[in-house]
Amino acid sequence: MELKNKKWSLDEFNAIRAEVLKTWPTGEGVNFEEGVKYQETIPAKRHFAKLLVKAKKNGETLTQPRAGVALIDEHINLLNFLRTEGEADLLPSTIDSYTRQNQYKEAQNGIEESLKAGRSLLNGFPAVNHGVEGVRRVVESVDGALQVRHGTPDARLLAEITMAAGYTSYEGGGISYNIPYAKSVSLEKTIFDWQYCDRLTGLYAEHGIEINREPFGPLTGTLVPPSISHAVAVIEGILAAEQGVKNITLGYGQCGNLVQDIAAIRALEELGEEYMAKHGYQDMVLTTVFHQWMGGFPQDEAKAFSVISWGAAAAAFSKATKVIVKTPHEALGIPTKEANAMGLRTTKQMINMLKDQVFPQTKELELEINMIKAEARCILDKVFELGNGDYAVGTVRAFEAGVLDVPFAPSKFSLNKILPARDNYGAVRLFDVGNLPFTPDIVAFHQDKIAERAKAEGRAASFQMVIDDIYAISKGRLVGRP
Amino acid sequence: MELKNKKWSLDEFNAIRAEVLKTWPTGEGVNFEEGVKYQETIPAKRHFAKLLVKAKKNGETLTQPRAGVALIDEHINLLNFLRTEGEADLLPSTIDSYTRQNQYKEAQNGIEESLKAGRSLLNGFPAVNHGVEGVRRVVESVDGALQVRHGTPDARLLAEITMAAGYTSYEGGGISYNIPYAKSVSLEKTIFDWQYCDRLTGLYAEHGIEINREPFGPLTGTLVPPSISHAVAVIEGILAAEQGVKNITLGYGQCGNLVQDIAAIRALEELGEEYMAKHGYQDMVLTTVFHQWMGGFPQDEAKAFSVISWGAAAAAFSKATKVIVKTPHEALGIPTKEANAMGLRTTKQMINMLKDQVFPQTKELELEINMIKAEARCILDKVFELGNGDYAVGTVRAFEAGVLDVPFAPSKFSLNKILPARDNYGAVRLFDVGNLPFTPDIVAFHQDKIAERAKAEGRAASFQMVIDDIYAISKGRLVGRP
Amino acid sequence: MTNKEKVILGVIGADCHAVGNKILNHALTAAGYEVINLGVLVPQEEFVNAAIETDAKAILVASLYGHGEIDCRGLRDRCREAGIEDILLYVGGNLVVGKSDFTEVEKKFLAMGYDKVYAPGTLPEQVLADLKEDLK
Amino acid sequence: MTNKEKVILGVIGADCHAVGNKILNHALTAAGYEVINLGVLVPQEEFVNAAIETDAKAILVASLYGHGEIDCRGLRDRCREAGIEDILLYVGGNLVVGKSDFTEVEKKFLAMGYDKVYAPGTLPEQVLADLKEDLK
Repeated sequence: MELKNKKWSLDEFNAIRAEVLKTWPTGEGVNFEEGVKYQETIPAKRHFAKLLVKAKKNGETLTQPRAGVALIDEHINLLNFLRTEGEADLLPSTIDSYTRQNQYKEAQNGIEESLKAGRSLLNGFPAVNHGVEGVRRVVESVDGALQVRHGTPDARLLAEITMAAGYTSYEGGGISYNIPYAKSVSLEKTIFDWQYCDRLTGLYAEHGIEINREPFGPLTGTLVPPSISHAVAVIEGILAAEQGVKNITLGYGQCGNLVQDIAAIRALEELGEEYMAKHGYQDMVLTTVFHQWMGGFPQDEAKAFSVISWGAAAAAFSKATKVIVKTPHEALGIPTKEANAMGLRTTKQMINMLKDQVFPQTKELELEINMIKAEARCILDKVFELGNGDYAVGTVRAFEAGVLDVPFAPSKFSLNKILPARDNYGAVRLFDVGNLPFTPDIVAFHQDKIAERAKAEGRAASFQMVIDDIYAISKGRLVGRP
Repeated sequence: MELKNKKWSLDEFNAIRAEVLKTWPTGEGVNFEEGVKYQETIPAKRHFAKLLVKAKKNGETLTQPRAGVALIDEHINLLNFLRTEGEADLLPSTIDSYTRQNQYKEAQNGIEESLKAGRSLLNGFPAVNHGVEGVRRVVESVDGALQVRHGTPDARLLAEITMAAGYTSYEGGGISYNIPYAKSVSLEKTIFDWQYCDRLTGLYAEHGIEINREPFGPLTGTLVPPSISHAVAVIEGILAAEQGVKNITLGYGQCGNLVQDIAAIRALEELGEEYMAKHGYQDMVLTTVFHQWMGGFPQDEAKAFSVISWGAAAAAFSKATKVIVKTPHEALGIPTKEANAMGLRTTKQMINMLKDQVFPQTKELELEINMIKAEARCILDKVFELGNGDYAVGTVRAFEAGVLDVPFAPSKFSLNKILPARDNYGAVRLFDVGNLPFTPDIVAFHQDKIAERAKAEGRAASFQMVIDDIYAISKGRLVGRP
Repeated sequence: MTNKEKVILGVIGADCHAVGNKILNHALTAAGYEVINLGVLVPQEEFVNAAIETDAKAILVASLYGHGEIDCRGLRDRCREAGIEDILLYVGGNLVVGKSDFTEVEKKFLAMGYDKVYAPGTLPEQVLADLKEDLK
Repeated sequence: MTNKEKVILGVIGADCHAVGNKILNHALTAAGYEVINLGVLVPQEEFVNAAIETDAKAILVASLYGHGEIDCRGLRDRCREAGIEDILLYVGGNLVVGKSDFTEVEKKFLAMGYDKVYAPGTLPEQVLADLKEDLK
């Protein structure tokens, strides 16, 4: 295997596919042609990719929760509850952590223990273990469009099973499901394995089946500057497009400063369109997803509702195509379905109250959009250069060089040299840009912003400032003041 | 009695005072000189007027609930709970509806029935019945600054008792506690009776005791265009200042469109300063209060939290000096203390998350500020003219002529000729300006805005559109689309 | 003179919430009733007197401020004493202080002699439909 | 060579939440401990092996993803078998799926042989204080 950003031949794909389908017994249940036929029967109102296209056209922001439990019937009940009681526009199946590590035996154990305990002992839905037939029971019993949401570095078998079973959207990517979700899996391997998933999606597209793909925007969800996650999102979009994916949703996790958050979604869409056009990927649809606050939440539910509402407001003003919703139990672990539905309804109310309002196009907003785009272009163009014109190769080299660097990543392949902190107005900036290939004026912009805050607080920027920022929201602030 | 906007002589005041104190037995317990001495002992941290001045200086937005129950000990517990569990910065004593109508006998009955029932059968604290001694128990047992909040057309005895008992803020005004709170009490009478309250406050000021006065901003709380409530607020501010009040908080009730709401608070402060200066009232402090959504709430608590959060966000961005907080039980009647505390904490979290953020000064915002000020000036200057240079006299004539007109007012002294509705972006406009003395370009501005919406909805503006707007928020929207 | 059926509308007691009153007035009028709208701050005797004077078929009582329990008690007796014991009595709004189980509230007000009891947030359409049914 | 006391730090099981781990690493180091940070995705045997190799005084286990109940069970036994049965075992995070009564959760994990059990949202200061006390 030689990693290249080049569409796989069908032979290459099929050779690997034979291996993939053998990695767990349920792989035998996958039949691509039959999967295509089944996908053709999914009606538009339950079709994730089509609902996104429609929402984009109408300027709507759709709501989507996270949710998944071990057993099929419970999972069906959970999702239908979120649809009816939570008024969710889009539904997920969040996959359990064992499946994410391809530990299907442990997942099986979790299923059995859950059966015994009478409650889910897994933190998600083990779709691989349930196989095509089991997963289809979900597709057929749930009144809504379904997406697989996970965090799986090697998600090939999961993709085969869930797409054949009728799922019309699949989250993840070779960078975004490695750096925040793995410790020592190489980027070469995960990018390669995700080319598989994209090629599979592309294969469905060749057969007339549009399946939505969504790189995971927020990465570590902790003070990630927009330009970094945007660079990753655009690269993963390009890698997917090269393999034939036609319906892509780029994502971003709320930072908390309203102007920066609105700017981020606008910049993300514009950067996506720009780079897709630049590299000749044109017959596709790009949409955006805004993730409500991914960092630590206040334990108090009343305060959590405020954080959720603020995320909903930013999502609505940014005109993102969809918003991923948090719950008032966020700080306390995996939420009950009731709490999940409450987060959804809080969000829906806010989106509806704001849908007719327009956030003014101000010079502050324009500046943020331009900064994010300029920074992201620095990174993207350097990645392209490092790869000698190949984003896949360039990405591996860029992470080695720290040209791409994600704060607080568990992966040893992220250099972890950059340090983010909030500026005096709560926008996320970098007080150490590490090896990011920024121009001197961009570096100066960040330094000035951090210096302004440090001066206001009468202390130097330090790791303690970062820690203060990480705990700030859960302690009821945005900026972690001393 | 001849109504004039002129400071009462002490003799005039004392003559009426003798009568006022006789209207209920507890009036005998009022001793002004002793009240002044007692007020001198109120520490700064429990002093409403001083806390407002400090908050204004620091650019903070303080939180305040509504709350009141029939019995003293229960009332004390309630307020302390809201202070500790709700983190309220300022505390209220909301007065029951019988006291508001001077039905002290019915209030006494309510106290006795509450004692029997073991729960409050009154919707507020009957301060007159409890007398100076009883009310002082509240002042001494509650760890916070206290304000009387009510809706009492004739609030003279209530003012005497609560100010002597140590309350440092008093809500109401001759217009704002008549038009939305009475049916057939004349404006001459209520303005005169509120001159008494203002003169009393002024008398305390002459003795070195600063007591905050707050005209009731939201009026009927239902689609009131900012310029109308601002005109009333400025007039009541002037009437209070003339009687010697030195610390005034002007109020506004959230309309729901963020730009209009921010503009409204800025315009309110600027108009207040402008007219106070114009008429020579200078040695005083003006602050502002933002009321979270006063209209119908969604019954669902999750959605109610969203409405509360949106009000908190608008309050924070507007930099109002304080915000009056709603509760997740709003649609269901008077809230439990727990729900009240939750509304407060939701609001506090939002204010803290936004305190470092600045809403950009855009041309849209500037336009709204200028429109509100231009409209309010049309009304204010016409009121002054109608009164031959006297705002008190002018106000009575202005309501007769519909120059001042409050939508959905129960009072027969409001002409009820204007009809408000939202424009296509959710801002409150007038589709019928009635007899408001607006210039032709202002009238055209409103007509254009309403026409834009009517066109977008494919229907003519009508009372049905107004009804749709009134129910919209409780049904999960801002604009009541067909 | 019209032959429209007449209904009495008002907000009882020391309550001055006018918005719902104005909307209901509009909706009832649009539906063809002749509405005698007493507005806000209406004592019990005023409801009864208006009903007698106009020969109304129904009294629609609203109470939004939580004192409904005290204010509404005895209205049926007063109607009986005045010789209009069969008149329809509807009541709605925030009838008690505090968030309560509506079934309990409904039971209590039905026992007081009201024919229909409405929860907070009831839309005019519901009242119109009930009125049409009950006046058949 | 330092004479600092050594502690093992890691996120157990299939869990890859790294932020708290990095903060705790920073806080423990700043407080004078030598931290052997195993990072995320750490199996039980790796905790035990690291403790034996470095002669650590404590193992600090985090579990943020709700599988704690399955992942953490048996770690004390494994320590016993490896001859380090007296080592301090702390555990914290979102230990179970769903919002639970923390007292119940604590009881369960204490019964599994952990010396300290931390609720979600515990700050590093608390852990440092306990460690200082327990290592006296």
